[in-house]
Amino acid sequence: MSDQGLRIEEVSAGYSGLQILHGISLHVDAGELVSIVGANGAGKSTTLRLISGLLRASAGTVTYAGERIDGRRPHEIVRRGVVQVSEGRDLFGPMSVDENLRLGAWTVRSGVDELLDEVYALFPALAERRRQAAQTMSGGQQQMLAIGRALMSRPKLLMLDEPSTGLSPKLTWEVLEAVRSIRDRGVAVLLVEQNAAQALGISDRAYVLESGTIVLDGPGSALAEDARVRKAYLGL
Amino acid sequence: GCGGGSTGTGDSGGTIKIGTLHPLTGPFAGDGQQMENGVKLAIEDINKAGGIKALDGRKLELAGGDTQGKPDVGQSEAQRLVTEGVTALVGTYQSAVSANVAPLAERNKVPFVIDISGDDGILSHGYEYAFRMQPRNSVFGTAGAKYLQEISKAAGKPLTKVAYLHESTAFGTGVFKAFKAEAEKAGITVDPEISYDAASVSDLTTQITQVKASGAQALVVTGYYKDGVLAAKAVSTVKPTLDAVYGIANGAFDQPQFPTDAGAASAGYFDVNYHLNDKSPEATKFAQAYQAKYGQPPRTGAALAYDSVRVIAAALERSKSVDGSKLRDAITDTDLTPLTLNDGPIKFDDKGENSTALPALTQVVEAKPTVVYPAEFATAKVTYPAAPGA
Amino acid sequence: MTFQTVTAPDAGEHEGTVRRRPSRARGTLGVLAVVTVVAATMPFVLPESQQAVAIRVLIFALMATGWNLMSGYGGMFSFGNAAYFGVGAYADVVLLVGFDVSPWIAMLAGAALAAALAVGTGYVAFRYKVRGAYFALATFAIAEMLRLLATDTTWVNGTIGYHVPLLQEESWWKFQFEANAPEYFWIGLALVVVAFLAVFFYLRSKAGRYAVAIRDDEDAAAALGIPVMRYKLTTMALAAAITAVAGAFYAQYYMFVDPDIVLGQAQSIQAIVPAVVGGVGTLWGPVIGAVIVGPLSTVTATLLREPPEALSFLAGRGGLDVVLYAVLVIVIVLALPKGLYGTIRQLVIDRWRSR
Amino acid sequence: MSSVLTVKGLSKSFRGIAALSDVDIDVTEGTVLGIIGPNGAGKTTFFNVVAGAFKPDTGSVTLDGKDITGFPAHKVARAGMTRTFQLMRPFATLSVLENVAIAASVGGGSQRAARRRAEEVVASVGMDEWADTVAGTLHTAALKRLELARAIATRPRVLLLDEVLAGLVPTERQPVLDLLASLRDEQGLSLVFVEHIMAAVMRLSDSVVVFDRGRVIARGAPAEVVDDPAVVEAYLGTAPSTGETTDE
Amino acid sequence: MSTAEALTARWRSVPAAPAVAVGLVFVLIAAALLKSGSGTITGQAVLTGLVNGGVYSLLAMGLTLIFGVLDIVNFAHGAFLAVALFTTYQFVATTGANPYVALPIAIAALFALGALAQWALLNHTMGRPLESQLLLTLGLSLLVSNLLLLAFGGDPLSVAVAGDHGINVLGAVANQTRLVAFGGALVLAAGLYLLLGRTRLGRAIRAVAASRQGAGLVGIDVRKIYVLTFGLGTACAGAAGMLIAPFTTITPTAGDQFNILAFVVVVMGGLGNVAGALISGIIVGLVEQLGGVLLTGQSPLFGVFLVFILILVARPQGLFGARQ
Ligand SMILES: Nc1ncnc2c1ncn2[C@@H]1O[C@H](COP(=O)(O)OP(=O)(O)OP(=O)(O)O)[C@@H](O)[C@H]1O
Ligand SMILES: Nc1ncnc2c1ncn2[C@@H]1O[C@H](COP(=O)(O)OP(=O)(O)OP(=O)(O)O)[C@@H](O)[C@H]1O
Ligand SMILES: [Mg+2]
Ligand SMILES: [Mg+2]
Repeated sequence: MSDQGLRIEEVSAGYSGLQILHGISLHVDAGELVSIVGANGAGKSTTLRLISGLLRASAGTVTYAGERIDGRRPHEIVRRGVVQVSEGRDLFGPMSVDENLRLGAWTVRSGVDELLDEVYALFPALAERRRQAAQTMSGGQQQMLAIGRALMSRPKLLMLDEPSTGLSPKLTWEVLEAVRSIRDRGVAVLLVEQNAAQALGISDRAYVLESGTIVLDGPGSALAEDARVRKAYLGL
Repeated sequence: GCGGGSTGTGDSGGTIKIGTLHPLTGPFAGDGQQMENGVKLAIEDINKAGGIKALDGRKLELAGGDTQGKPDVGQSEAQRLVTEGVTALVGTYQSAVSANVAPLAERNKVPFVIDISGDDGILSHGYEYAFRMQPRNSVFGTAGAKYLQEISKAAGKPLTKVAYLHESTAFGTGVFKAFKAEAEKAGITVDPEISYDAASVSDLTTQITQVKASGAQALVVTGYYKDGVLAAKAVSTVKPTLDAVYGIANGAFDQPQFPTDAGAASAGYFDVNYHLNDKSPEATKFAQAYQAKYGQPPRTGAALAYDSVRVIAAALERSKSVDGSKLRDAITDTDLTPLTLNDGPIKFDDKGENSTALPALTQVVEAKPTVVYPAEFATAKVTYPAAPGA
Repeated sequence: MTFQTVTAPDAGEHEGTVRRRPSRARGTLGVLAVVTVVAATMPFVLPESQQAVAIRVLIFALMATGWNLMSGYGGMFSFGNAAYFGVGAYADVVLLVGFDVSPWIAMLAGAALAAALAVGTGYVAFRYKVRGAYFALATFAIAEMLRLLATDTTWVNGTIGYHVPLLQEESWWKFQFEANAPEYFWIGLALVVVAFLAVFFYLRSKAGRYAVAIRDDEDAAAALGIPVMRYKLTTMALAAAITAVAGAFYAQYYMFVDPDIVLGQAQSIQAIVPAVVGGVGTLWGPVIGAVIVGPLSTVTATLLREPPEALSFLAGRGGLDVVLYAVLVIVIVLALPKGLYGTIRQLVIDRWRSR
Repeated sequence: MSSVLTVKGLSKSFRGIAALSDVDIDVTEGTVLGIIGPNGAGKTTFFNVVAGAFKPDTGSVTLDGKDITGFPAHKVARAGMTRTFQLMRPFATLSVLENVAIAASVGGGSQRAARRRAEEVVASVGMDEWADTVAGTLHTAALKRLELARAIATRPRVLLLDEVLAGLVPTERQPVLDLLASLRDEQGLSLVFVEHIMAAVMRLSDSVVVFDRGRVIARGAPAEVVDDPAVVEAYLGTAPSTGETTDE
Repeated sequence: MSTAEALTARWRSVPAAPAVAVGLVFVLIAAALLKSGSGTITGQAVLTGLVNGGVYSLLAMGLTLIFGVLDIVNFAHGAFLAVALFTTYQFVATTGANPYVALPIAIAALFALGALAQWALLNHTMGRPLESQLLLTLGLSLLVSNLLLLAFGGDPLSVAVAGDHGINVLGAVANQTRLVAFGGALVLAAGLYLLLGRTRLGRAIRAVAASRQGAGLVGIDVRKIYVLTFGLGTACAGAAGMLIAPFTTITPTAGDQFNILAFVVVVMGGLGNVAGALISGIIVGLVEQLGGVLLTGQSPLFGVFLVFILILVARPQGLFGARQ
């Protein structure tokens, strides 16, 4: 069961001689929605970048479906079904919505049109703007496009880095709803969110990251009740 | 300051270093390497013949420098060679480089024999240590005008109007001005004058069309190899009606590979240039030795470099000293028959110019540039008119 | 209105940051003094045949310092510093040969002229938002236009150029000494030191700090009230002046100036190479880079003047030394991502940090 | 009370598409104006035009009775209005203190004085421990504070804040809100801030303006505005609430 | 982001730029007519300008691709051109065949060379500032041209196309070989345009140009695309080299003279814009020739640089570049 999913063991990593993550371990099983919460600068994005191959671990192992993926380059990891929506979104700015989405299906050779229809069904706002260049869209639409693009590769594990930042309350809802429905289709999700309360509310399990170390983990609802978490991250 | 003056004299034993400065890399590497080979060959020949006899048979040794065709590099290399104790310098091909090396030689009191560099200005500063083997640009221009007028007259088709195409730096402009002055004296109008930038030019069709439209009877061209070939190709494309295409100090029209590169249309092209004396047995011997050693025929540049070393060696025999000022004095007394066409033995005037340097007129005959004028050096007859492509 | 310091559930949080010590002026100036004194002995230490190389190092250092100020600190990537270099060189010879002005005064005039040129062209470029690669190529085009202009202008002797007339005796006022005299080296060294100090103090001044801020983020700087245009131009002007001084020194040392030599693209490239090799955006980078790049071509040429046995079939074919030079340049770029000084400094910082 | 910033009939379009049309806004001295609106409504564009990054197509901007319409960015800042950026834009190679010192020195005065003021401001935003840290390596929360510190250091009369809270975990938001309140209450600064975190908008704003498609669709006291059906429809949404929409 | 941007840019927002350019060319033609007083000369200048401009475009297209996608100012492009010239020469010298037979060989050889350079050298400097790659390509250019010097010597060489002759085009003449090169430029431009716009590889290239990280995150092997793009750009130099070989003097430094003009063309056309490179190349060719008629004695390049600066002032992002 667990060797179907993602498993990080004792991983350390950082930037040019500066260690950020200190031997963290976590796992995401197939079909699970798992969140990572933590203060700004705790290393949440660093963890995701590490999994998606944008950053190399200095120690420890990352395995997916029983296979080592640390040290692999991003496109190889995407081919295994592990796809990240990054904090900066990394859209293809001058290209149209349609082209962005089709590029999302780079590793998928058949059934692209059906996938496209699915994504447009999920985000009708995108369907209205098929021809619009990504860079001329507003923040929220760009966020939807980034998620849609990731879905185009039929991910088995989707990683989202702060998908709701900068979105209007209405869109925040829509995005988190979408995340939940993605999980409901059997895609595992690893979610990083500032809105810890909301994130924990929809998560199966969650980890708390502090200064590059995992200090707590458990079911989302249980953590949401945890006094320390409530004080430190929910502002309660 | 310190030092400077004590160098160059060397000690009494060991070899005598001859410093060379040529563009061994960069766009002019082909010519530079030929000239370097000429120096090597000369040193070999002199050493084989027993070195400098007046100095107990001391041998010559080459101290090579690569100017890369850049004046400042040339000067740094010259400075290095001088401080390494060379007795004399030979070089440099490009006028700007020679102009940069000449004052350095002057300040260090090291004789500098310029094999090739045509710009009149180089020796106009009263330098005492610089000498030049080749005819300078104005000599080319004047001789060019004279020869052209003479051969056209002799053929019964005297010229009244010629077009002039030249590259736009001091070289092309200098030759052009001298030509124009002389031509106008002989009643020839020079019009149009068209200049181009040799470094960037990639086509001369428009310019040749201007020549065609002008109704000039002959086209005179001064430039380098690449643009010379471009001019020839443009002439064969545009087909202007001309009695002659006539190079002066042209880098292409007298070159052995020019007929190959420019094609059949190059037949009959003239060029006024320095040239190996094909009638001299020494020159023939030199050409054979060069061919044997380096696998290609020598260009005149190689012969000028060869002769430059001979000039220095002969002066060493006379000065019996490697001291710069004594050697310099000895060089002023040079009296040496060169491998190139000359109006008698090499003699330097008070400016250091080779006063007997004589441009020859070549014409492409049977796909080979051949000396056709002045008559005493000619190995073939002048064909005039020689309409291009005819 | 003070924040309680938040974020920190436990200590050790600041481990995850890069710290920057306020740079200590005394340290840098002390090092500079020592380096200068050591360098000043070079004329006595170096073999005479290497003096020309030493001068080349100084000229490289000046040019690279100017380029580095503009491109490294100012973020305005220039590919046309030959323009300023040439203006400096031409101002020198035109005033000296044409009007018998002392080269020292001509040097100042050239610096002023180059600064004016920089301000003029910079104003137009920035006014019309020419940036990045477009700006680099625009500077290049301006340098080329100056070269072509000089080539075609008989007033500055066209392609013939200028000779600095030889004097009978040495003269400080006329900036002429015996060939290979140590004075050339010392004057060059002094100019490098002055340029270094100029950059050093400029960077510590308000204007210099604004310039660096503008490089990092122009819009953010403007939003704080910094007149972006003014400080970009100030930086360019100072860089141009330094480059022009290099040009004037070049003219006095080599005694010959023509359009291709001082305004050609080779000079623009020569301004960049030492800075990149030494470390862009660092004070010492250009100087260290010049010390490496200056002798490099001479070293390779000497090494291969007599090709080794295995390569003797190449004898008489030029180019091997340049091949080696090129390989070395490539290796340096690959091995030292931030230039020599930048890379070493990075290593030191990393070590210091990991303690 | 007098108005410190008055914007009249402001319009701006990009390639024929209107990002702002005919916007009127008035900021009373010493108060906080909140701007909300859907993504792409034109909020950032409004800041860009008012603060001089773009020139308006039509309309006027008056600061403290002075017409600053079309002023370039640095003149707007010198006139007393400073903005922050939605995406943080530090001087990445400089330390936090240097970043702030540069801002502090803009008005004039010696570098030493600027540095002293920078130290004060850095301390006031709770960043003194980070003073020597290179800004390019800071994380989101620190960058947001730096952005704020730099703006404060210029001694503005009006601050334009673009989503200073976005990306901050809830615990980090509180001190920033406290600071903003104290700027208004203790220093009499006027603030205009764009924010999607409604709890903050409700808490801090004296009045609120709602943008949609480049137009102002509602304005008034915070409580009135959030009940406006048009605002709910366009911005707040009526998604099934788990009660946690607005944290705290 | 420029290649993608350029190709995706909405054309209706750009018509002012070509209009200005075309207007400029017409003014120049009129001036040349007045100055020379001869329709033949002006006609010849226009034809030569067009045809030469095609050559500049040929080179610039490869450069603009590399510049637009990889952000590399490739100074070795001229040296690569020289490699193509020598490849053609060597092929003709050994087989005696028609030089055009060497076209696929030159393209393949240069593709391999470019791909190798990117894979072995430049890939290791990606993400570093502009000057790093600039210096690397500068070193590469020195290396390549001096290796050629070692191998072939510095003497000029040539290849001839049998029966090359002038062809009359409305009273002006141009050599067959030059017209073929011009045609080659058009074909190459069309080919690149289709490749970038219509193929899977082209989409990947544009994606990498738009966002490297984004491309990696959708599963594109970014480094492979770098290698392919550099290879493609260099293959353009291969095609260019073969096509111009019949009318160029072949030396190790033969490419250098085109380098700078090619950069001017690239920037004028907008970084990464293939169609822009084609049109700008032709404008540069025309300005050079007409300028030569207008400013006799002046270097025609002066006019080219002047026009370049004017265009930058009017459109800082190049004639056909999209605004940032
Ligand atoms: N490129 C970088 N170079 C140096 N340090 C970095 C770099 N990127 C991030 N850091 C540092 O690494 C630490 C962790 O950053 P990370 O982005 O993983 O945090 P996070 O938990 O995602 O926080 P948030 O996104 O809320 O800022 C921070 O202290 C940050 O300053
Ligand atoms: N430089 C520009 N060029 C073209 N369109 C632009 C430009 N800047 C903004 N826009 C467009 O103007 C509209 C308003 O954008 P703006 O950034 O002001 O929205 P916003 O209200 O700040 O949204 P968000 O809450 O997502 O930040 C958007 O449709 C955007 O695409
Ligand atoms: Mg993060
Ligand atoms: Mg916004």
